[in-house]
Amino acid sequence: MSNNSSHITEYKVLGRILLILMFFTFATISVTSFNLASFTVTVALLIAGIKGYFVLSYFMHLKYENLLLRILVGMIFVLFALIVLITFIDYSYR
Amino acid sequence: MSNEVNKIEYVSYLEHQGRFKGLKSWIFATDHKRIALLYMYAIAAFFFIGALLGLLMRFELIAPGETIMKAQTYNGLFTVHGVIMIFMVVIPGLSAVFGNFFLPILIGAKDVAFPRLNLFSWWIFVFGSVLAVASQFLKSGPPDTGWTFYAPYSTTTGTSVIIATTAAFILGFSSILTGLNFLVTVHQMRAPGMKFFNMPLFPWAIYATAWIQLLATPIVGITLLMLIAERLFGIGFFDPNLGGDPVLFQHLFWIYSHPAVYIMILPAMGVITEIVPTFCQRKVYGYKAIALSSLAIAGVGFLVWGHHMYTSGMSENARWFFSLLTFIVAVPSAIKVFNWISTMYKGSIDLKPPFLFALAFIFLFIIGGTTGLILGSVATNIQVHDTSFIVAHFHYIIFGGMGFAFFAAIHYWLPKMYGRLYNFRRANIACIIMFIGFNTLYFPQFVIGIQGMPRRYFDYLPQFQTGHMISTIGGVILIFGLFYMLINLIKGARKGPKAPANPWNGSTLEWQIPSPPSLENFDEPFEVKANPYDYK
Amino acid sequence: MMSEKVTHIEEHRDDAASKLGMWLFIFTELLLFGGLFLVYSIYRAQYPANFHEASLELSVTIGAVNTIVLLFSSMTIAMALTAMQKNNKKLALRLILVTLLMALVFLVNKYFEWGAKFHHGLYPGSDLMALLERGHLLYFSLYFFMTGLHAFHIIVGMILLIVVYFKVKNGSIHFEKYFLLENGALYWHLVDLIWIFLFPLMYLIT
Amino acid sequence: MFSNASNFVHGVDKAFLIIFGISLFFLILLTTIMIVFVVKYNKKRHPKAVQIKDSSLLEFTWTAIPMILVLFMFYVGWEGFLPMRQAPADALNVKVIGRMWKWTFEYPGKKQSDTLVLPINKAARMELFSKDVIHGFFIPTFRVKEDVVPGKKNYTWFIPGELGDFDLLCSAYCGLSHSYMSAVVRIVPEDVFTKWLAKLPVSKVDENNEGYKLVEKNGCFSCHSIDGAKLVGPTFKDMYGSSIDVMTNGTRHKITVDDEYIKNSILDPNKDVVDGYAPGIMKSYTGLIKDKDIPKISEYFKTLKAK
Ligand code: HEA
Ligand code: HEA
Ligand code: HEC
Ligand code: CUA
Ligand SMILES: [Cu+2]
Repeated sequence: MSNNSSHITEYKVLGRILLILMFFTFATISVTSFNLASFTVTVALLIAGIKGYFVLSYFMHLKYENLLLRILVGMIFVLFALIVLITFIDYSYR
Repeated sequence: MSNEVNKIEYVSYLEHQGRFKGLKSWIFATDHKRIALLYMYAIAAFFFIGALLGLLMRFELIAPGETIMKAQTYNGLFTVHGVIMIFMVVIPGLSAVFGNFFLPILIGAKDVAFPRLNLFSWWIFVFGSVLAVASQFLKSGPPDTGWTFYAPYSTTTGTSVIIATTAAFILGFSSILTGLNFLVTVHQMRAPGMKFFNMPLFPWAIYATAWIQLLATPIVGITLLMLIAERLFGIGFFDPNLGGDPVLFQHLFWIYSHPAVYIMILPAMGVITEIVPTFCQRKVYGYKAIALSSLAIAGVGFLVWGHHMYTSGMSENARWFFSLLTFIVAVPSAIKVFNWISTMYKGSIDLKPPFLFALAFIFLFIIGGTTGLILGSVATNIQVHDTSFIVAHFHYIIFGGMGFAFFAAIHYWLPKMYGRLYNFRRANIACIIMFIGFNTLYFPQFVIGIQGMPRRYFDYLPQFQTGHMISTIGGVILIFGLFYMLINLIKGARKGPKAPANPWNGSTLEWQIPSPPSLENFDEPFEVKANPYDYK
Repeated sequence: MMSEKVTHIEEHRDDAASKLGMWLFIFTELLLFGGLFLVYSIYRAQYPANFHEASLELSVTIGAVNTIVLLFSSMTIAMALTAMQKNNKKLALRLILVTLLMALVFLVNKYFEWGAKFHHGLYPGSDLMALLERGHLLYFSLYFFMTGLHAFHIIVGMILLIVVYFKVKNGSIHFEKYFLLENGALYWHLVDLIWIFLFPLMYLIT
Repeated sequence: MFSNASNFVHGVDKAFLIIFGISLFFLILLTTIMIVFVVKYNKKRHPKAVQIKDSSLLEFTWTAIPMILVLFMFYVGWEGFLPMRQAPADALNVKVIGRMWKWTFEYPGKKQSDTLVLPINKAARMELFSKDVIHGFFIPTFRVKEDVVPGKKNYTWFIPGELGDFDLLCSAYCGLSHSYMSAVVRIVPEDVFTKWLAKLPVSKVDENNEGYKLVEKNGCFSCHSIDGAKLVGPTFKDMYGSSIDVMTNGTRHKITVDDEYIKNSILDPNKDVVDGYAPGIMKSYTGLIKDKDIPKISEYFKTLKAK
């Protein structure tokens, strides 16, 4: 009857996700304390991206949502990335 | 009562008795049709105010020198004129009025997904609008920045910029909520069995528009918030004195405001796409091409904002990039025009008022659109940027495009909305007068623009006087047409002859239900057809 | 296949619709912050050295603690949803409370962090701010604005969760109809998500 | 065919002609087709509509042709624009200073002029500076326009090709007297230019006075004169110590100009508004001028009193 074919995420899974997230948090802190020059931003953002992926997929149940919504969420990030990139076409060539 | 369970008696939404009576039954209505009318009345009122300000500007410009007002007043006028017209008239315009009324009907739903949110959006809209109009009368004087609020002028001028930007922020919120509501409606409320490609094209246009509303508006929201914070707390973002970068403001502003112009025009194109087939008695030509071109415009439209900034000192690479994309986004518009005209081929054309307005729309839109190409090309933009050529371009495409589409829509759907007909001959005459007035008003501005008449000029060099004078005369003609049309419409809506359910022999879903519709639109079950233009 | 008859008034598809609505709303929030991240990245690219120096003013420890607090609260609210789905009302209520508590901890931390800055005369519009180098000035402007806006979202999220708490308590959210809790949780995760990006960008600049 | 007012006219006007040409072609073509259809397939003459199937080939054609045309138009526009960003290295450098609502042109050697005088047929490079808000450096006849953005370096250049006077306008909206922010561009033969430049006096400013520096830096002189002329705001000459009428919340009263009043006028100019002037024109300088600097300005105003 109810059409949200709800997936129930077990407590255990959630707990494990938290551990992963914590691990990555410490990873960023320790990575950025070394000086990897211009790579640090990239690494920091990459790690933040991975963390974001876990939050979106498990905490926000995106993994179990329909394909459409998953595509839409992806598109938002792509759109934002495009906007930033295009703005940089101006700023990096001045 | 008990033996009437299966037989629902027809009561039009205009007469339906809900929880409230009188005025309250309107301003607290959650019925999408009543909300649509609420929007229409509010927008018409603001349109009237905005247009009056426009006319005052025209009288000021009839001759060089100070004619009827001071420079400061003039600067306030075009700002408030721009803010009212953009944020309060054309951005909500078609989607909030006709989208609200006909989107649910055309997809076979009884209302939008969140009726109460819908009402809430209207209230926010009214609140924001009142604030915007109030900024005109506050002690520190009307805001004088232009509707673009460019920093650092806007962060330093002494006028009530904060109120105006707050108003724009609130209006943006209303726009987001409307867009959100329509998106969910289209995704969740389609009649069972109706697929996306079984929807008529007006819902498609509204759907594409709603995406822009949802995704672009937050950016201007945050930009205006930053501006407000800069003025209130001296947080530096855009004012070079506080460390900021004024050009970045322009980027952020246009990241929203360019897509916003497609918020204005997409529903207008949707309306035309409904009207043309009906009065040609043909199925629309190139259904898929039109549907997909709406999405293409919405998508690519996000990436061309920089064409408003060619002279701002952007890098050369950015200039060619934006120019190229601007030209590419013009193509889907061209596709639509070609499909409309092909729909007329071998049709059986009935020159009723909605169709006449639609023809005027196509003509004016071509002029507005192709002058957009002049602007999109970097070399020519250098000459006409910030001149009255721009003013002419966007009045052609906004007023000539979206405005005439609005008029077409009201003439098309008024019989359904009020259940009455207006006088066709008078409506046609009004259309012709407005068409003439419109061209007289704005065409000269192209000419003086190329010759170098800057915009936002309170006073000007004598060589531009002829152009300005013709233009003002055109404004007066236009007003006569507008009033003539308005009176005819009001008379029709109140006392006109009763309209049948399907006065135009139309083939979309809304003509299958009585005029005016009942509260829940569909009292009788209907069958979903594969082709949305097959309901007859 | 096209001829399903549509009977009068279809049943309300509340939950699916409101979940989609919530997601769309989250999109707008993401782009709202997106605008700020854009400004941030432009200025950071222009004044990398200044941004690095200025970021040293912030305590990585406080930032890290707050990150963990938020991550933890994100988990507890997700668990509250699981509890609700399993019809364990009592546990759900407790977990919501824990989440709220974590939110409070976050805010208190933030309060001390901001307070220390104010104490040193570092706040928007202060004389000290005006003397700073351009890049420093921009960094702190962004810092106050972004974390301020984020804190505002925390407060909104808390209000939302308090409402949800009472709705669970009085039974209007129950194990067959819990989309309000689900939406509240979604919003809370959004707040967390934004912080995940704010933290390295504000605190860990080299 | 094209005027020779500057070296850009050719490229720009060519782009105009080509784009207008294509536009006009489509406008006339499509309008004619529309009218023909409306007449030919009118209900009376053509009572039964004929349904026609969509054709992918047709859709493809009218996507491809405009696509080619727009790419062509883009190219023409870009070609006309490109030289505008390629200033030759030996160009004459002129610093253009835009401030509310006046243009000043500074030639090498700190020589300032209100008229932009340039030698014919010689490349001139304009370094654009703004003292306050964004202005637009616009010479219509030359097809030259570039924004003057505060806090950013920007430039434009051109080679004037005709003798005479031309209008220089401010194209970017910059407040009250935006429409009066114009200047004259005078193109003269090379020898005339050299003589003129030699005679142009080096700008002399009372550079030692602290107060003067502040007033100059904040652009007060665009609205206030020191010679008694009434510009946008009242003159500073003889202002200090005089007694004037001001409006406060709509009521008129007399006030003596002293240190306190000057401080208020700078930080909250719209509270007491000098009679005869509109409120909202002068902005508050809170945050821009520091409190401790205001007495210096007062001191400077004292020096403007007639002895
Ligand atoms: C409804 C609103 C609307 C719409 C739809 C458009 C549509 C377009 N606009 Fe316009 N524009 C505005 C509203 C709008 N504009 C406003 C308000 C401003 C000024 C803002 C301000 O500064 O205050 C502005 C300013 C503006 C500028 C900046 C000018 C400047 O300040 O320097 C530019 C530059 O590229 C531009 C370009 C275009 C283009 C290329 C299109 C295209 O989408 C047009 C596409 C349409 C067609 C091309 C016509 C149909 C096609 C044919 C007839 C077939 C033939 C065509 C081909 C062969 C391609 N517009
Ligand atoms: C929807 C958009 C819209 C519309 C319809 C109009 C309509 C008009 N505008 Fe427009 N205008 C803008 C949007 C619009 N404008 C914007 C965005 C700007 C830029 C601002 C800026 O620079 O910041 C601008 C700027 C602008 C300028 C340039 C100012 C300058 O740069 O110096 C001028 C000058 O002539 C002008 C004049 C007019 C005139 C005479 C009308 C007339 O067409 C109006 C005549 C109509 C009437 C008087 C109608 C009376 C009303 C009724 C009878 C009610 C009917 C209601 C219903 C049927 C619903 N406008
Ligand atoms: C945009 C134009 C403008 C600028 C720039 C401007 N002023 Fe004014 N000023 C005015 C106007 C108009 C008035 C009269 C109305 C009023 O009192 O607000 C005025 C009034 C004053 C008065 C009171 C004059 C009197 O006769 O009593 C003082 C003092 C003053 N300004 C100082 C300054 C200083 C110092 C600056 C620069 C830091 C400055 N102004 C910049 C427009 C300007
Ligand atoms: Cu200076 Cu307009
Ligand atoms: Cu645009």
